[in-house]
Order: sequence, then C-alpha cells, then structure tokens
Amino acid sequence: MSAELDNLYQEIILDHYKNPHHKGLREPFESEVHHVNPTCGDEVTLRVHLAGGVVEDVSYDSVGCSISQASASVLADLVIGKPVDEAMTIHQTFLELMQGKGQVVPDEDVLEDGIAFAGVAKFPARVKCALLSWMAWKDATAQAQSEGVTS
Amino acid sequence: MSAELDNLYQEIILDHYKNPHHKGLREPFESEVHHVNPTCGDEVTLRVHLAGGVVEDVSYDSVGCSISQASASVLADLVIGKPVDEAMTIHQTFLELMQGKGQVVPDEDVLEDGIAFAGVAKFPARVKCALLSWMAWKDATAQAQSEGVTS
Amino acid sequence: MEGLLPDLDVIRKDFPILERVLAGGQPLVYLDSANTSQKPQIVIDTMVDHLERHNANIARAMHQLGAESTEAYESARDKVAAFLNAPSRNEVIFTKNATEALNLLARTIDLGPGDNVVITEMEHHSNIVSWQLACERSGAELRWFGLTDGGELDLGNADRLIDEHTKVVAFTWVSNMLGTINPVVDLVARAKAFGALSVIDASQAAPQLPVDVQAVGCDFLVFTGHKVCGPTGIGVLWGREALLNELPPFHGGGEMIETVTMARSTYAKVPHRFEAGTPPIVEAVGLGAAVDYLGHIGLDAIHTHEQTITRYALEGLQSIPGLSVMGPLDATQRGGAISFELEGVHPHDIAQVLDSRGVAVRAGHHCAKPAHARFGVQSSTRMSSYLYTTPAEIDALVEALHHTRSYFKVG
Amino acid sequence: MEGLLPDLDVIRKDFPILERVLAGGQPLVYLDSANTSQKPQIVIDTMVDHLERHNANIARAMHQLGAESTEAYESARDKVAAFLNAPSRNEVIFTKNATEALNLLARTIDLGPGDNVVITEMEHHSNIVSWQLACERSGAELRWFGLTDGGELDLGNADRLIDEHTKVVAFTWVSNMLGTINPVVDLVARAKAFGALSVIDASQAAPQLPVDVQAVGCDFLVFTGHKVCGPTGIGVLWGREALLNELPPFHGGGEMIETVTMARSTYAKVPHRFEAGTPPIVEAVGLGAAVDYLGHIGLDAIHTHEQTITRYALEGLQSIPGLSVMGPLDATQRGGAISFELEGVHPHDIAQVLDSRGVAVRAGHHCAKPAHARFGVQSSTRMSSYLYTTPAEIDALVEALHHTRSYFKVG
Ligand SMILES: Cc1ncc(COP(=O)(O)O)c(C=O)c1O
Ligand SMILES: Cc1ncc(COP(=O)(O)O)c(C=O)c1O
Repeated sequence: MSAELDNLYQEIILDHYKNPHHKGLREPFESEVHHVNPTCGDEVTLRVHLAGGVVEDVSYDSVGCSISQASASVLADLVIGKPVDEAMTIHQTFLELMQGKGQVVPDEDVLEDGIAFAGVAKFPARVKCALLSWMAWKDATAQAQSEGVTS
Repeated sequence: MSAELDNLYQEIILDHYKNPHHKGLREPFESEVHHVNPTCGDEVTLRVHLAGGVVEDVSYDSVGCSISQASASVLADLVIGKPVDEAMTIHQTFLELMQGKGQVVPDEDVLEDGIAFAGVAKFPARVKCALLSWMAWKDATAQAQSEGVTS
Repeated sequence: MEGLLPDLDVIRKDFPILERVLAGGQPLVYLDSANTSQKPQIVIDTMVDHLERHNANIARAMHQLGAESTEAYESARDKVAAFLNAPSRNEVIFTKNATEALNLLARTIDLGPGDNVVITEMEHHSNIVSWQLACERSGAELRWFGLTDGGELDLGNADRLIDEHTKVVAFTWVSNMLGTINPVVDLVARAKAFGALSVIDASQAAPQLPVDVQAVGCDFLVFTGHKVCGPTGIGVLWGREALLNELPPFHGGGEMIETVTMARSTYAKVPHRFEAGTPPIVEAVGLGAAVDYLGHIGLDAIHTHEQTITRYALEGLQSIPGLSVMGPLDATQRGGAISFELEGVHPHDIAQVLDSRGVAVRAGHHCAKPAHARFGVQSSTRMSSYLYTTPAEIDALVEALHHTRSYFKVG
Repeated sequence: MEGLLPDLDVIRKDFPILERVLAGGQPLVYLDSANTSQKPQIVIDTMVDHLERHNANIARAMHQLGAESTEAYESARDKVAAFLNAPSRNEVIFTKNATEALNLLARTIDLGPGDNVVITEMEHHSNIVSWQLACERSGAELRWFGLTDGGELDLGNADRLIDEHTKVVAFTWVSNMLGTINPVVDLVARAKAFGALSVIDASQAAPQLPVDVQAVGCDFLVFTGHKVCGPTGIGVLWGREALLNELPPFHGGGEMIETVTMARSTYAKVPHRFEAGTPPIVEAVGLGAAVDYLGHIGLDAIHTHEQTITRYALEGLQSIPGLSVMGPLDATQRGGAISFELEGVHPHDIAQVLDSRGVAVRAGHHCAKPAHARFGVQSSTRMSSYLYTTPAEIDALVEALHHTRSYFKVG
C-alpha cells in the first residue's frame, strides 16, 4: 500500500504543494471565478488574463489539500504563455488522464510535471481535488473569451 | 385453510350481509358521520338518534364487503334501544374482541350475533372492515352527546 | 404457449419467494406484481454483499470503503441511465419512490394564478394529490382528461384542455387500474406545442416495456424501484438536465449544497442538487442490479411475455359468469394489471377466498379512486402478472374465482 | 479498560464488515461511524428474510404476504416508539432519512413575515438549509445561537434570540463535528416559554445515548436509520400526535389520503398522513431489528462504552505534536465524534495516509461548514467510534497519525 501512496504523493506533487508557482491574485484579468469542491470544501479563486489569443496570466488563491494545491501550481506552469487553443488541448489531455482510472499513460511532452498526477487517477475521491483548479480555469477562460466577444 | 375461511365467513355473517337489519338513513337524528376505510374505500354514512340517555335509533347507508356490511347490521341490532352507557360497554367489548388477534373468547351474553366476528380477529386486514361502522357509531354518538350539552 | 419467456422455469428459480408455502400448505400464486414485484436472488445478494463488505457513506468518505460504496452507488446511476436511454447520467435523480419524485416536481415547478396543470382521470393518487396540493398552494387551475367507456383517455376535448396557460401535462404511461397504455408520444407533442412541461408516470410502464426517454421526447419521467424487481425505498426522477438545473432546490441538506453560511447557501447542480442527505445507498445498488437483471432478460421479451399472459388471463376471466373486466380487452393495447368485478361478491371477499387458495391479488381502489368513480364502482379486484407468472397460475386464479362464486352462492 | 462493553469481541463478530481486509492486506479500522454505522448480521438477515419470504406491499394488500409485510412494518413502528419512549405509536413517522424529516417540518410548519426561526451555528447542513429555504419562502427571519471558543452553545444572548415571535427552535442534541452534547431540556424549556415549537436533531444522539422524548419534553425529534445500525433509506420523525395532525400534508399520494376525487381530497391522520406512497418497507423492518439490537445491548452501556473510547482517544490524539482537537475536551461532556487539525497536513492528506493503513476517518467539512467557519478552518479530520470500537483501533489511529507526520515531514 505504501507503494500506491508514494505513487499518489510523488515528489513533484509535494514540491509544488510546498512551493506553489504563480500563486496569488494578480492584475490585469478579464475574468475571475470561484470554485468549490462541495464534498470537502476545497476552494479556489482564479483569474485569467488573455491577450491576442494567448494565456497571458493565470493567478489564483486557494485552500485545499496537497493534490488540489499542487495541481493549481502545475496548471499555471503549463498554460501561462501558451495560445488558448494549445492550453485547451493540455486541459483535455489532463482531464483524460484524471478520468482514466489509472489506465492512461501520461504524455510527458504535453503535461510536463502534470504526469506526476497519473497516480491520482487511481483514487477516485482525489480526482476532484486534482481537477478543481483546472475546471475553474476552463470556466474562467470561457468567460474571458465571451467577454471579448460581447465587448 | 377452508376451515379458517368458514370461521371468518360464519353463516350469521353471511345472513346479515344478505339481509342487513336497520339499513337505510332515517329521521330523526342528532348527528350524522361519514367514515371511510382509506385503504380499501369501504364507506359508511351513519346517523344516531339519542333520547333520554337511550340509543333510540341507528340508521346507516354503506358500501363495502360482507364483513363491514354485516358488522353494521349487528351493531344496529345490539345498540338500538340500549342506554348509551350500556351500548358503549358493548362497543368496548366488540373492540377488544377484534383487537385480540383471535385470543379473546367472545361473550355471547353481551355480543349476541357479534360473536360470529371472533374469526375476523385472525385476519388483521379485515379487522378494519369489521370496525368501520362501530367507529362511526362511536364518533356520531360523541357528537350527538356534545350537541346535547351545548344546545 | 407462444410468447412466454423461454426459460420461465429458470427465471422462477431466481425468485426465492415463489417457493413460499402458505397456510394450509397452499403454494403461493403471486398475482399482485403491479402492487409490488418480487425480488430476484441477484438483487438480494447484491444488497447483502454491499452491506456486509462495502458499506460506507458516499461522496463524503475518502477511504476505501467510501470509494467502493460511492462507486457502487454511482454505477447504479449509470445503469438506470442506460435503462432509460438517458442522454446524461446527471439526469438520473434517486428519490425514495415514484411518489416523492412526482411531489418533487409538483413542489419545484413554478406555478401561479392563471396557470393550469393538466392530468387525467386514470392517474394513481400520487399523480393527482401532488398536483392538487400544488394548485392549492399556487392558485393554478387543475384540469384533467376524462375517460371513455372503454377505459381509454378521452382526447376529444384535448384542444380545449391544453392551452397557452398550461404549465404541466402529467399522465401515466400505463394505468395501474385499467391497464390502458396511453399514447405518450402524442401527449408529449401536445404539451410541447403549448410550451408546457410533460411529466410521465412510468411506474407501471418501466416494469414491463422498454422505456426510452429520448424516443418519447418527454421532459420528466418517474418510476419506482420496488415494481421493477428492486427494493423499496428507491425511486427515480429523470429529467432534462437543463430543466432540472433551473428548478429551485427541493430539500435542503447534506450533499445538495455548493457552499453554506449561516446567512445563505448556494446549491450544487444535478444530480446532487436533489439528493439532500444520505441517499438510499444500498437501495440504489439493489435497483442497479434489478435493471441489469431486467435488461439481461430483455424488456422486449418481458413485454411479449406480459402480453401473452394477459391475453390468456383475459380469456380465462371472461369465461367466468358474472365477471366483467374493466379497461381495454385487447391484450396488445394494455399492460398486465387487470381489474374486474364479480357480480354479487365484494372485492374484499373475493380476495379473501382467493387468498385461502394461495392466490394473492389486490382488492380495493388501487390508489385510483377517481378512475373507479368514473366507472361507478367503489372498488375492484385486480390481478397483475409479471415476468415470473405462468399460465398455470392464471388457471389457478380462474379456478379459485369459480370456487368463490360457489362459496358465496352466487349465480 | 473499565467502561468498555463487556462482550466487545462477541459484539464485533456481529458485524461482518469488520473482517474486511483492505488493500495491501490491511485490516479495517473503521472510525467513521458518525458518518454511517456498520450493520450487524441480525439486521441484514432480517432484511433478507423479509425479501425472500414476506415481501409484499403493505396496508393495501389483503393476502397473507401482505398481512405479514404489514405486520413486520408496523411492528418496526412499535419498536421505534419504544426506542424513543413515545407515548403513541402513531407519532412515529417513517421518512427516508433525517434530512427528509427536517425538511418535512420546515415545509409544513406555518411561518410568515414577522416570525422567526432559531437554530445554532453547530447544526448539520440539513438543519440549516432546510430552515433557510423555509425562511426564504415565508419571509420569516432566521436567527442562530453562536458558539463559545470551547465549542459549546453560547447561550449568553438566548433571551434576545428567542422571543414571542419565535415559531421554531431547532437544534442538534449532539454535534456531528464538535461532539458537543447540548442542554436539550433547557433549550426545550426556553422554546416552550415563548410558545415556540422545539425540534431536536437526534441523528448523532440516538446512536449513542438513551433518547426519551417524554423526559426531554420536545415537540419534534428526528433521527436517521443508517447511523443506528439500520440500513440507508429510512429515517424517523417523531412528533406529538396532536401537533402532527394539525400540520398540512407534505407529499400527496397513496396511503396518505382519506378520500380522493378529481376536485379535492381529504387526508388521513398520522402516521399515514405523512407516509405518502410505498414506504421504505424492508428498510423500516431493518431499522426495527437495529433498535432491538441496540436495546438488547443497552443504550446506557453503549453510552459508557463510547465515553470510555472517547476519553482514550482524546488522550491519544493529544499526545501527537501539532494536533489540536476541536470541541469539548472532557469525554463525559461530548459524543464520540472527534474532529481535529494536524499542523502542516491537510485533512485530505491525513485521511489518505490513514487509509493506506486501513484506518477509515472522514476529512472535510462534515456537512457543518458554518461550525468550521466559526473556528476559522475550512475542513478537519474526524474520527468517530461506535459500540464495536476497541482501544486497539484507537492505538492504530494514533500510530497512523504519527506516521502521517513523518510521511509529510512535518515537525
Ligand atoms: C447531526 C446530523 N444531522 C443530520 C444528519 C443527516 O442525516 P441523513 O444524511 O441521514 O439525512 C446527520 C448525518 O449526516 C447528522 O450528523
Ligand atoms: C401508476 C402508478 N404511479 C405511482 C405509483 C406510486 O409508486 P410508489 O408507491 O412506489 O411511490 C404507483 C404504485 O403504487 C403506480 O402504479
């Protein structure tokens, strides 16, 4: 069992947890969302700043467990500076990994540190933790984009 | 099983069912009630006429099974002409017989034809049928008495 | 007999209660399945396994038992979604029974003075009283389709009943008293034409014919677990996801929330939105096993079996002097519940004599008083078959009815 | 250890799940009983016997199976009435869970603008959101008792909170998060002094201490089956008979009616008034077996056992560096649910590491977000014992918590 546990709590995850990247709420931003994991209460407030079809910044404030915290940090690393389309593809890849019940082999080229979450997919109760900030980011990005269209 | 059944459907019951006594709604009366057995829909409308502490008349109209019909007929036979107190005692005796799960030996002196219902007490689903008009009578009598007090 | 389920003997072995011997050594002839169905061993065993090995609260629990229990509960949702051909698993809400599902809708769909709700005279009380109460609370008007002498919906005045003020059209798919199968696709289309919500009570349909919510096109549909070989304590509300998410919350409590402060709360989306508190977990798991079991036998095959038994029963019943069947007489146009009257003997007394021969039927108003009143009767006797019913059991019923007549010396 | 149940080993044998072996060969250490309790064999067997031999719908069915099923269901009502020392069996209403029982009251007790409802900050969401929704619908005001730093009700401003406009005072007997046992007799008296109805949430009390509604003097009390060794899908609303019969109907449907016409209906008295539709029959039967089981062991003995285990657990937990227990620290003043924080490790992560050692606890807000907010935390870890818990299991917890600290390299 300890092997399974180590597989869940990979060093990379614990590092991101202890030293989260891009954490804190920053300006400018086009949209801000607040997402909650209703079952456990983990929360994230997340802002997106888009410019010229590129994810210029993702900033966030969050409370939660190591998995949800580390995953926000990895998300920010992965999408900041990427074209929105490409970021969405990364999102999709991460989602598939999480929903794959441990059967999906992660693509390190796309997910970089995100591959450390492969072990999480085997713990259904923790998948929601890992996805919290990713869902928030998708939601915020959709809002920012529709802002752009209507304004 | 046929013995049990014959025990339920005693000749006396079937006779009262085919030729109910005192049936039909009559005047005068001090109170009229309508009782329903919600589970099966059996219904009785029952009137009570009291005078000088005596049950002068009980008249009724009812739809229902052999047990509920026969029991209304036997009730009317038993209580008409009796002092209210004595009628209440008969009511109590009948109630105890019905709720006795077949363990109570009926007192023929008090219940007369009512002793035929001893077999019903073994069929919990039918006890309500046997009690429908008796409960209506008790209710109507209480109303007639309180009418008497207040008027 | 052509049309019976091929392995009827084997199927009967799946139901332990069918081996029950009743008072006087009478074998059980269970013809009360429209009231509640019997349970196959696989449903009972699945529940026992859950209670003995996987029991834990769901969603909230982070441990292995919690994960197992949640997985079992949520996969029951998947099974029910497949059973109904629902577009999304989120559309399947577990309730306590069909009654709760109907009341949930009657409590949460917004109604007001000037609005109307259309039901039918052949509804089960659960699909009448729930809307009566909703109309009383809101000031909306309750209207209903009457019935023809043949026991079908009288659609003659449909154009006057359903109008632009109609908010809900709620009707049963199969009548639990008359057996009538209603033209649900047509009724849904009539509701839709006026922008009204359609609510189908599939409590008697789900056990015996394929239910495909997408093919029917309705907005909401309910059924109850204990009539589809599942346990009591579980029912299903299905609804279109967008519509469900627009409804206000029903019960407040655990799991239906997004966040709670003392001052105010926000609510989760479906299905959790309507599953406040600890849900009927082992019951949902049992229901999942039940719909799997039915799916394995095949709803088409079950439907054919029911029609075959029903045809045979209609013939047998009509051979009895003084017996009149209520509702459609064509077995292909009806479900497997057959209510009847027998001249000179009250339904209670019929049921009692039948019971002394081990034949279990229902007597009374079957929670359909208005339909009884429509036909001028106060109560009736009802036999209802299911996938385990054999022609020999129908023979036993018919013979017991002959005996009833002679017992009460009628005719 | 003095105070433990004498035959603890024998009692543990009654619970088949306690023999479960989890991943990695770890034996199960189930410390999540405040979330849901495990089920003794007798409860499971009683349910199986019902399903395999006596299954039928109740009340409506006139046949032998129907009589047996009705008898089983109604005698469960007698057992629950005895369990609560209720003056009348009619006062016991079977619901689906505690949440439904609370919502039933919140939907049917008449409230209006100018009225107020008083709850507390330590309630489970089911006893908060139900009243929030009722106040939103009716325009009544929601008020609440705050908490002291020690996790008790702050009764300091009781005289301002409860006043002549108070219609309902609803509170938990035992907190599911802090463990606090509230002064229920005092609170009931305060409500009564202003003519307000008192509603007690006994979901955490009923499993572990004797509940006597007459001694407490409250108007309504609820609890949930799955926490008292019964199945899911069943809960209880108890209320004074006269009060219950004055409440308007809740759900409309089968069995709650007196008579139904299309135009209007009249309603039965309690208990049927509030049991619309086919009730959770086998679940009530299981609950009956469960309260019998608890009664046989004795609620006083169970209470002593819980206090003994709680005292031992409080000692063990407080020996862990960085661990702080929330709520009362005196085992005689609290129930068996102990929530705590461990510096530097999030509750999810604690629960995960504990789970890898077979120790099942709950992590999160335990459906008590406001109580967490009051103490400035977003979530906590909760261990909760029951009559089958051993001191050795507490040792396993404590050891696993030490391991958690070293795993996450804290301290
Ligand atoms: C204090 C308290 N009240 C109410 C509930 C709700 O019980 P249920 O989820 O069974 O409705 C619970 C348990 O979850 C509880 O601990
Ligand atoms: C047509 C119909 N609707 C609704 C119901 C109510 O189902 P339940 O009692 O399980 O809520 C029934 C069965 O009793 C029924 O036959």
